[in-house]
Amino acid sequence: MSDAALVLDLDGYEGPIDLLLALAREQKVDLARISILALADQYLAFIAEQRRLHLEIAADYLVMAAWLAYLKSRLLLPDPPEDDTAPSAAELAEALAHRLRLLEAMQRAGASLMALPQLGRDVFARGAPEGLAMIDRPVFELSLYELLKAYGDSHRRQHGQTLTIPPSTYQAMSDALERLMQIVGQVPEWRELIAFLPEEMRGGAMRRSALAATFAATLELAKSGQLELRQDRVFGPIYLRSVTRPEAE
Amino acid sequence: MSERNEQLRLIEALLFAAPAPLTEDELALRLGEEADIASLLRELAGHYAERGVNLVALSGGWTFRTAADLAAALRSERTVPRRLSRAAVETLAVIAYHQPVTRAEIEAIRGVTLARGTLDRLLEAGWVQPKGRREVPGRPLNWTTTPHFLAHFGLASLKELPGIEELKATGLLDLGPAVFGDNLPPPADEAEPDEAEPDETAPDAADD
Amino acid sequence: MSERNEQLRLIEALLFAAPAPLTEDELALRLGEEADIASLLRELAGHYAERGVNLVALSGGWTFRTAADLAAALRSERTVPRRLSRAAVETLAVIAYHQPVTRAEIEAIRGVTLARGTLDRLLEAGWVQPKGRREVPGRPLNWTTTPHFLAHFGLASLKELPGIEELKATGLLDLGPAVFGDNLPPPADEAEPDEAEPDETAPDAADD
Repeated sequence: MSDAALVLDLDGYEGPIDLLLALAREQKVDLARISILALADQYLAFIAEQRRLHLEIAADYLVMAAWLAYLKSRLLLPDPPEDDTAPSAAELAEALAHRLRLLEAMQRAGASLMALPQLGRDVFARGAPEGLAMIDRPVFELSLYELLKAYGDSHRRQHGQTLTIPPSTYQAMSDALERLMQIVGQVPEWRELIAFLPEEMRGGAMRRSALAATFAATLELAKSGQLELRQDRVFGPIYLRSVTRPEAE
Repeated sequence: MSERNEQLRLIEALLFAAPAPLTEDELALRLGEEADIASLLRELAGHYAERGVNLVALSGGWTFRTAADLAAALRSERTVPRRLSRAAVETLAVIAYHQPVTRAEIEAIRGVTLARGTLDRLLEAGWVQPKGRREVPGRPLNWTTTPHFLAHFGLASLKELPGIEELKATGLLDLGPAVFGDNLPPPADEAEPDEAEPDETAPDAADD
Repeated sequence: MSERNEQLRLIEALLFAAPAPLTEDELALRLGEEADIASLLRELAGHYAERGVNLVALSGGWTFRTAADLAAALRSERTVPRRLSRAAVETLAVIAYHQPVTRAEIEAIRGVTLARGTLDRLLEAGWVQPKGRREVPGRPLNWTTTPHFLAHFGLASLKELPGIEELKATGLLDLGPAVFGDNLPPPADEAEPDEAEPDETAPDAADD
C-alpha cells in the first residue's frame, strides 16, 4: 500500500471518484491499462485505514466502498450465466475505468484552461481606448396624415366649429320584438340571427344597436318557447329557428 | 540589442495597457534603473510616427493616441429615428399651408407663442427654411418649406397638399370624437395632450 | 500601395480606439467594400507578431492585446485575481468541453453533486450561462460557456479549447451509458450539499 503518501484526510478529495483517480495515479500506469481489481483493493484499504483512525467518513465514500466490494467479488467469480441483460463484471469494470478517464480528462482540461493566458491576468486590453465616436444623425419621422391632422387641430382650435349632435337612431327592443313576432313561425331551419336585422340597419353604426335589440328579442321569444337559439362557439354566429311542435306542459 | 528589444516590447505593452499616460519615472520603475527610458521612448515614437497610432507625450506622460489625421475617419454616423413634438408638427403644418409666413403669423394662427426650440427642430429636420424678409416694420423673416419637405411627404408640389375644404371632407377638421367615422386611421397620439408642452405660453400679443 | 497603407493605418487606429473587438464586417463598414479586410488584417497581425502588443482574432472579432510572454512583467503590481476552487475549475472544464451539458451530467462526470456556490462563481465571472432546456423528463437547463469566456481565455472559438481534438478522437467527450447507466453509484455530495432541485435529479441510483 502506498496510501501513506496520500493525505489521510478525505477533505482533499472531490468525492469518491476523485479519490479513486488519485489512487489510480499512484499505480503510475496509464488509465487505459489500470487494474480495477487492484484499484478496488487500494480504495477498500484506504477506507479501512480511515476507519481504524476513527476519521469521519462521508456516506458517499462508504457507498462506493460497498459497490467496489461488490465489483471485486464479481470480478473474482465467474459471471452468472442465467442473466444476459445484466452487465458482466468486465463491463462494470470498464464502465468505472471510463468514468475515471472522463474525470481525468476534465481535470487535465481544467488545468490547461487555467494555464491559458487570461485577460486581465496575463494579457491586457488597451487601458484607455478612445472609443469610436458615433455621431447621431436624427431622422425625423412624420407622416402626411400626422401633418394634416395637426393642421386640422390647429385650424379647429382657432376657428372653432359648431358641434352638432345628430339625433341618435337606434332600434328599440320592442321594435325588434314586433318584427320577429311576424316571422317567428316561419323559420323551420337554423338561420343566422344577422339575417333578421332590418335591411336598412345591416351596416354602419346602427348595426350594433339592431343586433343587440334583435338578440334581446330572440331571448324573449326563446323564453316563451317560440324560438330555439344556438351558438356553436364563443363569439360565433347565433342561429335561431322556430319551435315547430308546441311543448306539452 | 535583444535586451533592448525586450525593453521596447515591455514599454509598448505597459503604455498600451495603462489606463492613463505613464511618466518616464513610472516606466523606469517597471523597467529597472539600467534602462535608458528616454532613448527607448524616442525609438518607439519613431516606429509609430507614420502609423495609424502614435506615441505622444502629453503633460502627464506618454501614451498611445490614434493619429490625428484619422479623426474624421474614426467617427461614423448613425441615424436615430426621432419624433417631433406636437407643437413642431403644427408649426410645420402652418408653414406649409400659409407660406411664406412670419413667426408672428404662425403664433397668431396657432394661438400660442412659439417655444424657442420648435423652429430649430424643423430646421434640423431640413423641412423649413427662412426665405427673405417681410417688408413690414421689424422686417421679420419669412418661413417656407424646403424641397426636402416635399420629398419627405412624397409631394410633387405644394399644390398637392389637400386644401381646407378637402380636409373638412375627410373629417380632419371635425370636432369631437368621430364615433361613427370608421374610415379614418387611428389618431396618432391622443394620449399626449397639448398641454404637455410647458414652454408654450398663451399668446402674449394678439397682433398679427 | 499608398491607399493600402492608408487602409492599414485606419484599421490600426480603429482597432486601437475600439473599446471591444471589431469583426471583419464592422471593419468593412468603416473602410468601404473595396478594402480587402482579411488581407489587411493579416498584414497588420504580421507587423505586430513580434511586438509587445499583438493583434489577435477572438470570437468577437479582432483586437489588440499585450503579448502573452510579457505576463509576468506586466502583472507585477496588479492584484492577482481570486483563484477558482478545484471544483469550479473542473466544472468549468466540463461545461466548456461537453456543452451543452445539464447539471446532472456535470455531477455524473465529476462524481459529486454541485455545491451551491460552484456554478454561482462561474456565472459571476460571466463564463457560463444557462441556455435552453434539454427535452428530457424534468426539462433540465442546458449550460454553455459565454462569448466572454472565449474572450477571457483568448480563444477564437470552442474549437481552440486546449486538447479538444484529442479528447474527441479518444471518445472522452462521449458521455454514453458508462456515465448514465445505472451500474455505478450516484454522484456523492460535495462538501456543501445542494437542496434537491425538483427538475434536475441525479442519475438513477445504482441497483446493485
